[in-house]
Amino acid sequence: MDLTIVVGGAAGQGLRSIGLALVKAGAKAGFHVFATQDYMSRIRGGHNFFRIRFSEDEIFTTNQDCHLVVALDHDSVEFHKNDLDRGGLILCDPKDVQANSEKIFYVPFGDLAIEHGGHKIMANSVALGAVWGLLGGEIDDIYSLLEDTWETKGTDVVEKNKSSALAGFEHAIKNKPKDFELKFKKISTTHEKRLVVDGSTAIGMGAIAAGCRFLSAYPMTPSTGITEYIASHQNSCNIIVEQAEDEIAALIMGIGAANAGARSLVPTSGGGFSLMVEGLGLAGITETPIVIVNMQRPGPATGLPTRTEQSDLLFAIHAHQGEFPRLVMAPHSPEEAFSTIVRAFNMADFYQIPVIVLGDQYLADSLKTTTSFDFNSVKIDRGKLLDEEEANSLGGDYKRHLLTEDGISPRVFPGRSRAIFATTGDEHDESGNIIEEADLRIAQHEKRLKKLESLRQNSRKPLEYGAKNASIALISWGSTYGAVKEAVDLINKKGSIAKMIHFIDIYPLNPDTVIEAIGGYKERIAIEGNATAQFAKLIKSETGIGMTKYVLRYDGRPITPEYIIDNIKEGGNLPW
Amino acid sequence: MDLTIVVGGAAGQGLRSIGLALVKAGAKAGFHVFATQDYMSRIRGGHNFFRIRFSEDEIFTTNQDCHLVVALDHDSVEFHKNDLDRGGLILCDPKDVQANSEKIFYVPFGDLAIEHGGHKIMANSVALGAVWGLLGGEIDDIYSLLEDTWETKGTDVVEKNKSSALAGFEHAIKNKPKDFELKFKKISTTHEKRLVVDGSTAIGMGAIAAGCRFLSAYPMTPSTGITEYIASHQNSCNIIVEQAEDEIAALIMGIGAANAGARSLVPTSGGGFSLMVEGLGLAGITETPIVIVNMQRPGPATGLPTRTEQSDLLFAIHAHQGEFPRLVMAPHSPEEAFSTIVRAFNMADFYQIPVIVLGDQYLADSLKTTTSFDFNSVKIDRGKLLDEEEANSLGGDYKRHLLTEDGISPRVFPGRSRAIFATTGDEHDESGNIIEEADLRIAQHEKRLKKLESLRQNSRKPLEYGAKNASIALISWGSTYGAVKEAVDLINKKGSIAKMIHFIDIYPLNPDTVIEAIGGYKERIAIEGNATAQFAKLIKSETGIGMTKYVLRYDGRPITPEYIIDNIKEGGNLPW
Amino acid sequence: MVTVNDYPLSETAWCPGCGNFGIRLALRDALVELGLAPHQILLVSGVGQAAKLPMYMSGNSFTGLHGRSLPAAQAFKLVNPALKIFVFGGDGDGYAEGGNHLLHAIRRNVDLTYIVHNNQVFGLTKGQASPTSLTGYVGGITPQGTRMPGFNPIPFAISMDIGFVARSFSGDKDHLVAMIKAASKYNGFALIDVLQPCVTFNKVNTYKWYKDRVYYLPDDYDPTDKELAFRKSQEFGERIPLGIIYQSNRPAYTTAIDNPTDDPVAFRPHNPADFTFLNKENEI
Amino acid sequence: MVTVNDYPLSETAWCPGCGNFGIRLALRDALVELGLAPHQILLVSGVGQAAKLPMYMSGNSFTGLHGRSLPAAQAFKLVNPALKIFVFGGDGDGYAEGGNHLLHAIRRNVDLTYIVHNNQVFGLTKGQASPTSLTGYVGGITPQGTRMPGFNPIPFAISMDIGFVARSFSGDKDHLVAMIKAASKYNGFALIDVLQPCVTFNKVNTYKWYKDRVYYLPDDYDPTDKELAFRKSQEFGERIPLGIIYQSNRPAYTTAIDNPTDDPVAFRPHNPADFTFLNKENEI
Ligand SMILES: Cc1ncc(C[n+]2csc(CCOP(=O)(O)OP(=O)(O)O)c2C)c(N)n1
Ligand SMILES: Cc1ncc(C[n+]2csc(CCOP(=O)(O)OP(=O)(O)O)c2C)c(N)n1
Ligand code: SF4
Ligand code: SF4
Ligand SMILES: [Mg+2]
Ligand SMILES: [Mg+2]
Repeated sequence: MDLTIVVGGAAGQGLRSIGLALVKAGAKAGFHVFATQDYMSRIRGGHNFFRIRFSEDEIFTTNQDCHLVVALDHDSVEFHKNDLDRGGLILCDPKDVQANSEKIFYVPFGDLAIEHGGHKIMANSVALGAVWGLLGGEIDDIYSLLEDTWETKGTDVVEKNKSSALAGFEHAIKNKPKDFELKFKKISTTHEKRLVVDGSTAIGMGAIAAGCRFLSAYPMTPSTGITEYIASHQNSCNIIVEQAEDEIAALIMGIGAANAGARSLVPTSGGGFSLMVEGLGLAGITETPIVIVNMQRPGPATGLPTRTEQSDLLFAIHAHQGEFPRLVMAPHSPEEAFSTIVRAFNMADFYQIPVIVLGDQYLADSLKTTTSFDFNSVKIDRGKLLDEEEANSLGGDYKRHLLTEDGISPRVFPGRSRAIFATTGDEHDESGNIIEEADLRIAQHEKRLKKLESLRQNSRKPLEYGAKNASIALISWGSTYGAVKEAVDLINKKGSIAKMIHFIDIYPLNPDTVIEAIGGYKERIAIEGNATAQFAKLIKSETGIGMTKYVLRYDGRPITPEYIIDNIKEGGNLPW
Repeated sequence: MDLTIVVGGAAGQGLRSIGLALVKAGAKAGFHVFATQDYMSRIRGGHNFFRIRFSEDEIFTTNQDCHLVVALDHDSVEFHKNDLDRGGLILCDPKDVQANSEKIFYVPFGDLAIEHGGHKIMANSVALGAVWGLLGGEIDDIYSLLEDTWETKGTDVVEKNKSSALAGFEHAIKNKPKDFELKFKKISTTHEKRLVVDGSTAIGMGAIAAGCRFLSAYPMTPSTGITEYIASHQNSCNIIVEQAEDEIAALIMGIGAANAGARSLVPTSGGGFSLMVEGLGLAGITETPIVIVNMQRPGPATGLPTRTEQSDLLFAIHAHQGEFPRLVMAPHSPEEAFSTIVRAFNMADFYQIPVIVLGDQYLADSLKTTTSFDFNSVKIDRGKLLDEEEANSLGGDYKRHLLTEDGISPRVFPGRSRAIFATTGDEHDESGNIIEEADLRIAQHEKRLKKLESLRQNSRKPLEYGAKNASIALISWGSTYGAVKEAVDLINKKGSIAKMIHFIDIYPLNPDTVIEAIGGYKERIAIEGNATAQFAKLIKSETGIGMTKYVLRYDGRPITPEYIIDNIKEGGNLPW
Repeated sequence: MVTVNDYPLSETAWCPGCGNFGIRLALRDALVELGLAPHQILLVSGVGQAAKLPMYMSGNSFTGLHGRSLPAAQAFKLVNPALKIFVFGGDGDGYAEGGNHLLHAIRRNVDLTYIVHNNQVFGLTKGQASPTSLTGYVGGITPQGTRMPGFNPIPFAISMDIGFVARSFSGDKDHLVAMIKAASKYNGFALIDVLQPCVTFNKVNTYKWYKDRVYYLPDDYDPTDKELAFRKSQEFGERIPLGIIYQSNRPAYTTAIDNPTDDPVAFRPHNPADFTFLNKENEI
Repeated sequence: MVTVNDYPLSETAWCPGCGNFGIRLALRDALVELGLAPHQILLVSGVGQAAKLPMYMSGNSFTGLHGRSLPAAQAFKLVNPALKIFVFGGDGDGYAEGGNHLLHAIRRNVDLTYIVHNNQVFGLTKGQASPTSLTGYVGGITPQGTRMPGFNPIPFAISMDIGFVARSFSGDKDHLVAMIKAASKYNGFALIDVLQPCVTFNKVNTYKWYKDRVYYLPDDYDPTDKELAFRKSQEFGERIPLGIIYQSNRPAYTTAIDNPTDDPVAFRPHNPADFTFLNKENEI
């Protein structure tokens, strides 16, 4: 069973509620669910949609299938009717949509809502019931979902929603076309509790688990979800959340808070990250541990604000004048995002460096079912800290940038002991005084860069998936994971020749591991959500190994398994 | 004849005047002169120095020799006494400096000044004369120089300076140690007029030649010289110079002016460039021709503000979210800077892209003798412009981002015709309306990126110098040119095995040309003023070809021929 | 003659009922009354709902980055003083991200009309508090309400002796037309802070909220009296005055070089050979 | 007890005679009189001659980027309210590059003392005009003189109802000590604009120029009278008033969470397992 429902409509028509309800209903029915959101940069009108995929197996990607469309307006019919798989249907209210197609299945959402729920607002529940009826689902899943959702509003609201859903459910069963064949097979749910989360929420939860104590941000799509999630939990989770006047201030605030002793998180998107470039280097030279999350969207400039892309990779690696160590990671799913953020905080503290986590709109907004996050096994490593006694005994002799074997100096937090903390964005000596002498400069510069080598050694190996003795490697990073994985499956159905090699730790790469992982294939295909194959360039600059083919996407839409299959064509060089 | 004089002292002691006078005197005597300035980030005190090299051949670099030191304070003696070549001397005033060394040659600068010039302020001329006397130069060169310098102050001032110089000159001849052997051989000057200019001035002159009409900047060492040069010529050269409130404004102003129709220049240094990153992408997506000059200094952050480094290369190439075409160039001498800036403006207009010129403190502040700049042969290419008639006939149908074969759309300037100009930092259609459709996005994105391929094809080949059938390639870019050239000579003295391959056009590289240029050598040695061999990384990412050795410098001081020779050691990989 | 037909209104992505529609209409009428044709004007904006206005109007336009409209607009004007420039943006664009540029644009006093669509909220990013949101305003990042006072741009502008500053309301087209015309006629930097209901996100500062509070400055109000203006400008509570609050008529900024409208520096012919004289200064 | 011996004066890179020396001395004396030891304070600064001050003093210090001292300082204070924070920078640092942060720091009102060394010039970069340079000031980028009015931070601050704003003069240590102490005692954001001669570059606004003009606000001056303060604050010509010009005593900014001095949020113990409850919200 692998089934996709699209809910389409204008911004402001409440399609998010229907979408979310369907996701949860699918989860209740025991499926693995994956749902993406496609929305325009406007608040009302336009055409937005939710794509919800139910599967018996765990899935990490949307795909190109489309079995049912819930169309809230006429545009949605037009937009999606050609995507429909054979046998699929478009559900709509005859009062909203007049379309001429045998695929249309009318359900009077509004009228049934008024009749059974007392108000048009219940139309969402009617639609939900109708979908369930069509697919042969169990109304109990819907009931349980509606109870969860409306519990706090009182039993009357719950009951009205239930009646409405039942009306839609029964309408669908009664009227569904004879030849409609799609069918549910409810999966017996495991006892383990599961979650439905999107990437933004998972990142927020990860940051809280990691002991984040300060977040500063200026709103920017698609990173705002992270900020708002944490803001709404600031009291229960001991996090100070500050809305900054601009992104420059946001990062500098984070750097201040981090030097004061608080684990600090700064979420943003590419344009905001651009404004943070100067601050990034300040974190670099002051050896400040800080986590920046850049949720990518298509650039340059304002670009396509609500869409997805993977085009900030080389920028994230090279942002800022001069040279200093940093770590760049790119998780690909909510569960991976949760643990990546924890690791980001630990690595930031261990190495006393800025860590950049690259997500994107696709990761931020895609909902996925997952097992509950395991807060118990989260380990906190705050790195080299002097305890109060050690710090007091040093007093004015404490050296923030002490030269050490591994390049890492013990930290103190100003005002927490008698140790005197001093650092600066100028080149400095061990004590944090501004210097200009060549030898002192070299010593501190090498101290910092030394960490790069250690970071390289500790770089996580890529994930591998697919055929044992494959000759084709699909090389990917970040949010394309699920699509690449399924593409590998599709290829291997016709002969076991393909393997996914997927990177989470992006920079610094360990050339030896990379060569080991990708060196042995006849075909190396870069799969990236950008136009210039940025990760492929990075690999080549580190290993000399080039790709033989490229599957790139840069129209702001996520890469799907089918997109990969369709685009694996001949051709070595990039067109530019 | 290859002779180096160091003038050392505290900031504020007027060592720049003496240094400049010596440079000009050397030029008057017919030598090729190259002079560097080493100064601290402070206004008074500390230790600064001027290194002036006279040579019979044209030179593009400082080196490690030191034949005479003019020490204005005690520190200067300490700093430079060990650098002195055998037979060298330290000139100083016994009232300023009491040192115990047989290398000291006392000249009572102050007393002679008071006696012969009537005021201590004439001490500079005494020093000048003394140096000339020691070296066996002709006093006429000094006289002619003093006449040029003080002409506007009246004959009395000129005469007093002359008498002072003569006093120093005669004192030196009379008292110079018997065994002092250094000697001048005045070169018969050619009839061609020559200039003494530093990189900043040359860039400024180039911009004026190119028809720059707008400059906006926020002061930042070492880029301020360019801004101040142009500011002081704004009236005679028709250039509006605006001091912006910050670097963000500086670049955005430049973008505004450029879209209005003015050739625009934005000089800055790394930290300021960091703040311009967001604006850079705005130029990218709006296809705005603009020239940004980034005069590099050691980073990260404030780093070493008054020193030199080549560490913004990969940053300049990858700055900003998303992807768009740009051109990065790095001239290495005043004469090359003059023509590079002209080319930068022409390329910016031709491709309608931002062009980044990478200089550094070494280029900015080093003075060099050169033939006069040839303004007559400067060619202006403003690219595709509609004339008023064409523009008027289009009116509201004019499309700023018209799709064309070569990706370049004809420009109009708002308000200069009846054509309506519209552009935006959002993704747009041909007319400059915000769009979100995948196909329109792809069309504009590919239109822009197409230029990258053309830029690649037009990328200038590297300069080559050295032995014909060399087995060792020294690969360099930017301001290290002169040092690498002389290092090649030094190597080839012992056997013709080395060649310099020096790049001015840095990005985008043409892989074919690069492979052709560097592919055939047994040893490939990267020579760079940074710690991570950034240009070597770029070459590897474009061609797969790695280096076999690295000579890197990152202490803020310029690379010299001797530094290269001393550091060519075994070892393939970088330490980080 | 310029007529409303020169300014057809195109479809927008704004919410039905949004205060931005009123600003657009007023702008159109003001432009027509000023006799300015689309090719004579330049509309500059940043990013936000307000900043989309140039997309929905005729006329030359440059829609740049969030918060960065003013530096671009000033430079356009400096190099081509013949352009009539109007700048648009939201309260987030102008007073948060763009604060430093506003400060210095007021000081610089380049001849522009800057219209801030002040809906006291970040509209396009879905309802976070903006600098002008009043204390306690609940937005996505401030679920317990903002803890800062709302920024009032008028005393701010007066404190720097702005040449012209007015407040208007998108719900009163005639008033807004009058303000735009007056601002445009002032030769210098003119700021109009326009109260603009965001019907989707700002449920506090609604049409009614504004209507209940706004009043017109009386005819005998003297906008050149700075202290009076400073006092008046601080009213932003139970009562909110509309009109030209302060007018110092400071002379407009000009560059250090003569740059007349009919011979802008940017368009003077250029012959590189003319600059050979520069060699002289550095000759030996 | 804290004594001057806790604050030895180290060698500086300032020019002999620079006004910065006076500020350093006054700061030292104020800290001693306030009984603050070096480990209790945090000196935050940007980049410039003024911003080097923390290098030449004892005490915790964070010397960041040009123009970016305030966001760092505010965050330090928010996560560890026990720190006594003093922020330093030049007029370029604070009023040019850092203008937006100052604007919003005044609104936010985090408890800090911000001392601007106002020498009306960019010192470290060798004499370009700064925002506070008066019209006509000749600097490297403005060889024909700046064409903007000098920025006056005091009315600017008052216009946003700052909690505390004073003007002092580096040539009068006692006055400056008194101002620093008063600013430090005010629980909120306090700005002191200190007139500081740059003997090397600013040949207009010299010691004498300032001495000829400054005078002390009389004892009966009421700094809580906003309109009076606004009027006084604009004097910057023949006469320049020194003292606390305006004091609104607005309550200091605090975060939305309880964050007492003795139990700062930043240092509370953390056990990841305590947050398992977050799963609940997203469970099915
Ligand atoms: C550098 C940058 N930061 C953030 C954003 C996201 N952003 C777009 S519009 C906006 C604020 C919108 O508020 P306002 O300026 O008041 O305009 P409104 O939508 O309310 O008219 C923000 C934060 C951006 N585009 N660029
Ligand atoms: C982003 C950035 N831009 C520019 C500079 C160069 N810079 C250093 S200090 C300074 C201005 C100095 O003036 P001010 O802040 O008034 O301090 P002062 O030296 O006069 O005390 C500038 C422009 C910098 N360090 N960083
Ligand atoms: S969100 Fe608010 S400001 Fe934006 S269009 Fe809708 S009503 Fe207008
Ligand atoms: S340049 Fe001016 S501000 Fe800087 S140290 Fe010298 S006198 Fe002081
Ligand atoms: Mg707004
Ligand atoms: Mg200053």
